[in-house]
Amino acid sequence: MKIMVCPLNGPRPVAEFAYGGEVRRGPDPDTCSDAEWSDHVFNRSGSPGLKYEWWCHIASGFWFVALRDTTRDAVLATYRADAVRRGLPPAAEETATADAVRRGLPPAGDAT
Amino acid sequence: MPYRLLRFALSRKHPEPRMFTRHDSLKAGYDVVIIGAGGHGLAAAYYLSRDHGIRNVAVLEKGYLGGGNTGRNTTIIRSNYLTPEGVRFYDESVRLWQDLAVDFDLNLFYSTRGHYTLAHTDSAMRTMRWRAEVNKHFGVRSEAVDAAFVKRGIPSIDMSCGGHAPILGALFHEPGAIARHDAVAWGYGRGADRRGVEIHQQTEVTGIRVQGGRVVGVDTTRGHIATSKVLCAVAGFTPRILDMIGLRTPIYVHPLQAMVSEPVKPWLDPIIVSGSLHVYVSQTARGELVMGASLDPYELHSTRSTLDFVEGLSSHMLDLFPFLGDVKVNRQWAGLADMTPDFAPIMGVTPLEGFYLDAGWGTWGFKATPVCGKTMSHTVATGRNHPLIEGFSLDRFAHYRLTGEKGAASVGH
Amino acid sequence: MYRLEAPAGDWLDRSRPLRFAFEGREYPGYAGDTISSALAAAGVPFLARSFKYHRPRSILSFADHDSNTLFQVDGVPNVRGDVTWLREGMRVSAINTFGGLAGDKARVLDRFGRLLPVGFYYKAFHGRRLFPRWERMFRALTGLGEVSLNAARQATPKRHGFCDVLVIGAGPSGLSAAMAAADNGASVVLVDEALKISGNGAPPALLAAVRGAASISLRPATVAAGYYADHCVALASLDRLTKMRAKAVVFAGGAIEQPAVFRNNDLPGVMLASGALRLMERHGVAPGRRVVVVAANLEAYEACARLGARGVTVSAIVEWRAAPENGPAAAACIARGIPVIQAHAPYEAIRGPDGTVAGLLAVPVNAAGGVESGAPRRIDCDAILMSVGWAPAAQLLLQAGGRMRFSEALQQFVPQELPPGIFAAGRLNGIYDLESRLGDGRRAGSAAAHVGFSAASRPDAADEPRRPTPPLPTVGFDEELRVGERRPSHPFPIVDHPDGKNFVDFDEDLQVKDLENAAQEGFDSSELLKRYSTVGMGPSQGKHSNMNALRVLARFRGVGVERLGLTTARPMYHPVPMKLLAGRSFHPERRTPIDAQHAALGAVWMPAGNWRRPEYYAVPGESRAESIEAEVHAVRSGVGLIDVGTLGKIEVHGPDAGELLDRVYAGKFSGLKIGMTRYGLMLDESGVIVDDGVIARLAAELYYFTTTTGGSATVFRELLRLNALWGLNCALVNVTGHRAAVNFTGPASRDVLRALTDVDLGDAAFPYLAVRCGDVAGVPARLMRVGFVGELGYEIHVPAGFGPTLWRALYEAGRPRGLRAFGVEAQRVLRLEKGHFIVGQDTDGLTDPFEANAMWAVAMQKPFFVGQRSLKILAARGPRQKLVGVELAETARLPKECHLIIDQGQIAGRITSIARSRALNKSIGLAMLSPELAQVGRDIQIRIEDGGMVGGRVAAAIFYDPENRRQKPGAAA
Amino acid sequence: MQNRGRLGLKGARAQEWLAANGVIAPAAANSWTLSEAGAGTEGATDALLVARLGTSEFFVEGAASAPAMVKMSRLLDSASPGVYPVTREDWGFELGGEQVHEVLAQVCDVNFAALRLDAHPLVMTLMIGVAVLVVPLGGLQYRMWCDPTFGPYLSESLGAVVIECGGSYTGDRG
Repeated sequence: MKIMVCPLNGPRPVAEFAYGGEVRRGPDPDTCSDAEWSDHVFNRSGSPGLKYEWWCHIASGFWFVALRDTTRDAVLATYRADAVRRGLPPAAEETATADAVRRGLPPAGDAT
Repeated sequence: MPYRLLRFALSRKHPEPRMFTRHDSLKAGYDVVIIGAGGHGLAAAYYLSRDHGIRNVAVLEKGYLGGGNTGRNTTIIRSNYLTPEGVRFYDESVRLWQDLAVDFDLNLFYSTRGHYTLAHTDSAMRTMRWRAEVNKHFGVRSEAVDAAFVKRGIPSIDMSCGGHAPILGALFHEPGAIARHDAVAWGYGRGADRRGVEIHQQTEVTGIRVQGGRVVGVDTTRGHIATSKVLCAVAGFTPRILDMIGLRTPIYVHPLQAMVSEPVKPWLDPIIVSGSLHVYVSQTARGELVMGASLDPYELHSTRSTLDFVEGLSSHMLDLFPFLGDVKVNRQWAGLADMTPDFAPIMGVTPLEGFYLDAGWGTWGFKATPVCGKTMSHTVATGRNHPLIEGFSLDRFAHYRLTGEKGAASVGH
Repeated sequence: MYRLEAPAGDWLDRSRPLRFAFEGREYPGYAGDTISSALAAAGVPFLARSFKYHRPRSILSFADHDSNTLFQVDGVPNVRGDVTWLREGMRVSAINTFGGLAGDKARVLDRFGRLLPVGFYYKAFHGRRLFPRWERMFRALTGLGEVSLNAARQATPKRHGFCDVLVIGAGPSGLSAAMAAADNGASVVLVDEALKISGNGAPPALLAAVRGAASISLRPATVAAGYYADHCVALASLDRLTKMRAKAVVFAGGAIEQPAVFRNNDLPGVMLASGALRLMERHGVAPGRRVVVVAANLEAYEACARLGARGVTVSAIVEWRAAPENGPAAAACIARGIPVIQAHAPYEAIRGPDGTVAGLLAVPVNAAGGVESGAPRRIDCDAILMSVGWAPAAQLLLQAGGRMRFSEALQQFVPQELPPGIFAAGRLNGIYDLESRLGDGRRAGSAAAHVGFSAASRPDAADEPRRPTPPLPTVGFDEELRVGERRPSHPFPIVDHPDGKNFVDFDEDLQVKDLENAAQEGFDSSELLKRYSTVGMGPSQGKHSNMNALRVLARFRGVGVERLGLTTARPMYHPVPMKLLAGRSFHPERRTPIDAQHAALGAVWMPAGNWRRPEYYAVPGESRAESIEAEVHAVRSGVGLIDVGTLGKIEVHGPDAGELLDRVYAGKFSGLKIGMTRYGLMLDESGVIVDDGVIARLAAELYYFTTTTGGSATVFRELLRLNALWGLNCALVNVTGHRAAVNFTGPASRDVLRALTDVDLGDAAFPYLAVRCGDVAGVPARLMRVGFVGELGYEIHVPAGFGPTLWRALYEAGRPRGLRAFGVEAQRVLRLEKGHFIVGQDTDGLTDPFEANAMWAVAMQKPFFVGQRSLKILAARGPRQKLVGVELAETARLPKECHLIIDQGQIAGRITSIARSRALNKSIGLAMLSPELAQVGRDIQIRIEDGGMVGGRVAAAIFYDPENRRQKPGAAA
Repeated sequence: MQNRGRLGLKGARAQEWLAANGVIAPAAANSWTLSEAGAGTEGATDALLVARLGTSEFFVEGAASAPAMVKMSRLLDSASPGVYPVTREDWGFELGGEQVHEVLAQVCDVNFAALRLDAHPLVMTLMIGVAVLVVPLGGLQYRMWCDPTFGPYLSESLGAVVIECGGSYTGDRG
């Protein structure tokens, strides 16, 4: 079975994880138009490619972010959840890799 | 033996003509370009040429004819939906299905077998009753039946499901049927081909040209085509096409897997679906058990197979039919499903003039093939949504007017 | 075929004779026989009928690679006779016959062959009225073995396995690969589908070394059934499935011998040479007394030598080629005086009186391989062995993402590009001579041993972003080295015949012209050809047919095979029984801490997710309805006790706890007074109601709240995600399973409870909706004064271990006041009388708070909460339905939940909950109704099953105690 | 393991709090130690097993009578800011013996045989569908815990596998 590497628990079969969908930043609800908001609520970027996604290791309740190529089902990098607040690099393999190498990963902060 | 088979015996040479003409090159332009030579695209081409007199049509297929979800689904046909728009739409489809073989002069093995959606909880039983009542209201033969009825209909089933999920009853849908999926694409393809439609396999669309807010052409791996009308019927690949014109939709893609057993002598007549156990199964005319389950749990654009799928499905199959332990799984495969937030398709006109959408088919597109051809050909020909698909238009999301099929969410494929 | 004298038959134990029955007749065999070998030895002329024409068939590959030898054995269908050990007393019969193998009535179909060309069934039988009749006939004719509907469920010990290097195939290359990997320090698992590992011509010393190696686990009778992501391979053995996770995989599955295609090449007695050798050397069964070998490669001559060694005479070799290799093997054959008829192709196998092969017609072929118009030569024989070519067993390699290309020199597909950690060796690699196969195995094995899991899977590497390792270079053998002098496969081992019956696919009874006709009809790509003709779709999945079918298609299209490409390879390699895939089938079940007490009280269970809950408690002499009514009555008149332990129970600690709740619930909780509770409504981003519960504030920085039973896991997980996303200073704890909870409710509840606790229950000290902590029956408890069922009541939460103590104490203390334990059904009636909706029953997947009349639980003025922005849009859109109360005048016919409300012939809504209320002495319900009808007092019509209409009236949703007096100070029995 | 007391705590200052109570928590995430802090009259058997779940959550198990356990459980309810008590009513098992890895291989997809025991790893994983906490004590001995409401299912299912593998099953030990 597909192996997913959890930043906390290490490599585990993907069945140990819950998929949380793509990491998405919505518009400011106070200032955006109804159209912008409904676009955020319902529309998705459904094409294959590199995507930041939420994943949760079920047994430990640990949420993290994986950069995954949804064409090959290949996980290119994983990040602790607070990386989302600190701003993830553009979802292109090179930048993601380079950037994460430079920063290293966010310090341990138990998401649970 | 029907006489028509004699011609095979009487002629030394095989008397059958090609079903599909091979076209060596694309024309400079077509009245309509249909992307995707699956059941839906070919059906639209068929009805465009037959009912609307539009024959200067190209169907573009990046792979081979019927090679997508048309050839990968588990061929279940039913109309036991939950919402009025859903029931009307699929009921029309079932009506069309029944005459299709004769229209095509091609045997589709359209076989009415009866369809049980098993209920293992009282809340599921409630949903079955809801669906049955809505179906009956529109004249569709469905009934919420009790456990005894199920046992009579499927004597071999383990009503306790191994003690894990006792069967309380079911939604019994008499018109539920299966068909030879590939033949549907071939029938529509041949019919369209004979009316002058060009089917181009191994021809991938690489871009869509837009000028002044309307479609003017299509770029392909075999050259450019001028056209003012494009129908996108590529379930599983829809977002890739929509990216070409920057049209955003709620569609996301998950794989749907299935498996088939070795042929065994027919013992299972009806189609069985269990939402709680995530199983649906029917036995084909070849004697194979065709089995499916729920969607893969995360987005993926590859048709790879997984082991946990066959493990889980086999386990649940044995809960229903414990005696199948020695029956062997012969093959597993997967298709890509366009999913939508309300489990209903996205069809009809779009904000881009001349661009028409037949998408969001989730896991239930096969049964809709004929009615999609009918309604989409009408929509493309007239430029206005066919009444039957009003409820499925893309703008329903912007207006928070989703369809209610969400309520019936289960693996009732 | 006949049994050779002892000692022939390496696997046989002639000291242990066995008896078994085939088609009702008894036969002898030996321990060490398989079903097929015993039948062959017994001289049974044919073993099966073919799928379509019901032609007699016998052994072809003797390797579980064809469907000629599927049997019904002791009630089990489609048993692979080639690879199933013979057992004493086995009852074996042929499958898919009508009236037995010999007298099979369906054999008449063979004569109608011309009427039944490829896809004939698409061309007829589809008259709308006629089809059902034809279909009945088809369904009778199709299928192979028969399922016995009374077979018992079998659980098997499925397991995970782990190794450094998995080697698939224990031939020369596989054995040397395993040895090399082990020598390089790898833990190795070596599997082979053969019942016994015999080395397939590998040096005995190598086999011995592998057997002796501590770090190699050698597993015979084990099929590598499928390759799955990240080097997980499904290994199917007789009794179990092993999910083997390897760091590297070496595919050494070798090549599958391919049949020559000529008229009647399916007659019993026509076999693959490799199969005949297996049959002879392992089981001491000679293919015949006058054997003809059809040759197009060196293996043919090696086969003759091995036949000779066991005293089987080869009466002629029909050599397809004009200029075969002159190897020592060929020389030996000539030396032994075997006539070699060169440049001749098999044209037709002649059927003898007993239906088996009696001779071969051979025709001369020209240099180009075309059939010359010379007179065919007849050679009498009782067996024809085909040795004309091979196809790689590449299915798993392809599943693993390997790419193959067609090698003209080899006339075989060979690996072109292999993914990381995947290796190929031996004949699969196009390498045929023994020394090179051993060398190739060593190369692959040591390379595999040096592959660790990629960084991707080292836990310590989790923090480094990972890139996929680039594919390894293609296999390090150049074409000529691969081939050497050998030409192992004939480029076109296919001979046309005007009368056909030259089979390409034995499973599906497909002849050359069937494939050509399919192509002519437009199915001229490999995938379309497969789908239309069904070539390769039978039980053997094209192991003998795909290659020749490609050649036929290539000739038809006038292109090279390389232009067509292979069809997609998918698991399973060999079919795998569902019992192995299912394993033990575990079904996780949850029990509340008080489960045993319910059982003791006669609980009738109902499933609730993976919990079980008492639907009601059966009391002798009471009907279900009476029991439920009595339970309801107890709550209304005295006191009742229900286990609510399945509710989700969550704690949130910390300075930002209130802020978190304000954001995830629609109501406002940061301002909630310590010691108070408040109802909470949870929405999704689109404003739809997804869950609800009661939130209690226990301390400034501690909230304790409940979720619905079904929602507990998902709600908790989503809160964890949001908390991680927002980075608030608070922590969530899921105590759902760690706390027991009951609702102790009814007018007498307070009086009874007083005796059990030192908590001041007075209205002033403990008002409605307050929460208190204290001991109850000596157990540290949290008490919440809630009114879900509309009576004075206390929800009491204690650590799980104390659940039973609490329950017993409350139960005993309450008995004098008429206490009854009540179940889910009674609770539904009670809350319905109170007009409380149940999320998921009275609401659906699209219901918003406007539609559910729940805006009182929404604090729109808050700066933010999930769903808030969408509610602003929904407010403008207006409700599409309204949740209303319904009262029914009539009591005779009670509609059911989800019966429809009909207005002017249209669906106007549905009943979501309904019950007869004894307290109110009428039938009441909730309904989702179109807004224009949703005014109190409005008459409605409800359609019930039989289509009849029942009248009702829209009512205020709160039926019982609308002023909530039961909760006011002083209210008590 | 009836006689065992269990407690849990989490929060930024949980580790300090343990230290203040004389309990040395493991330094690494997902690891465990035996702390002598609990050692009382009954000697080493009283040692506290201190597990670090993730980074800032802790799970402590020891003899219910161990002074440290008694003291901490009392103090925890009124713990200081940044220290949050976690109710632990887990169902506990011990699994051990020659066949232990065969049993584990049939119920879980973690390769326990390959764990580096010197690092005192703690494994949070799914076992036949249930979230479990597993501590390899070494010498083919494992201690594990799960949500008590899954306890009966998990112990009965494991028991069946154990017995089939030739072992013995001593019934519920929550």
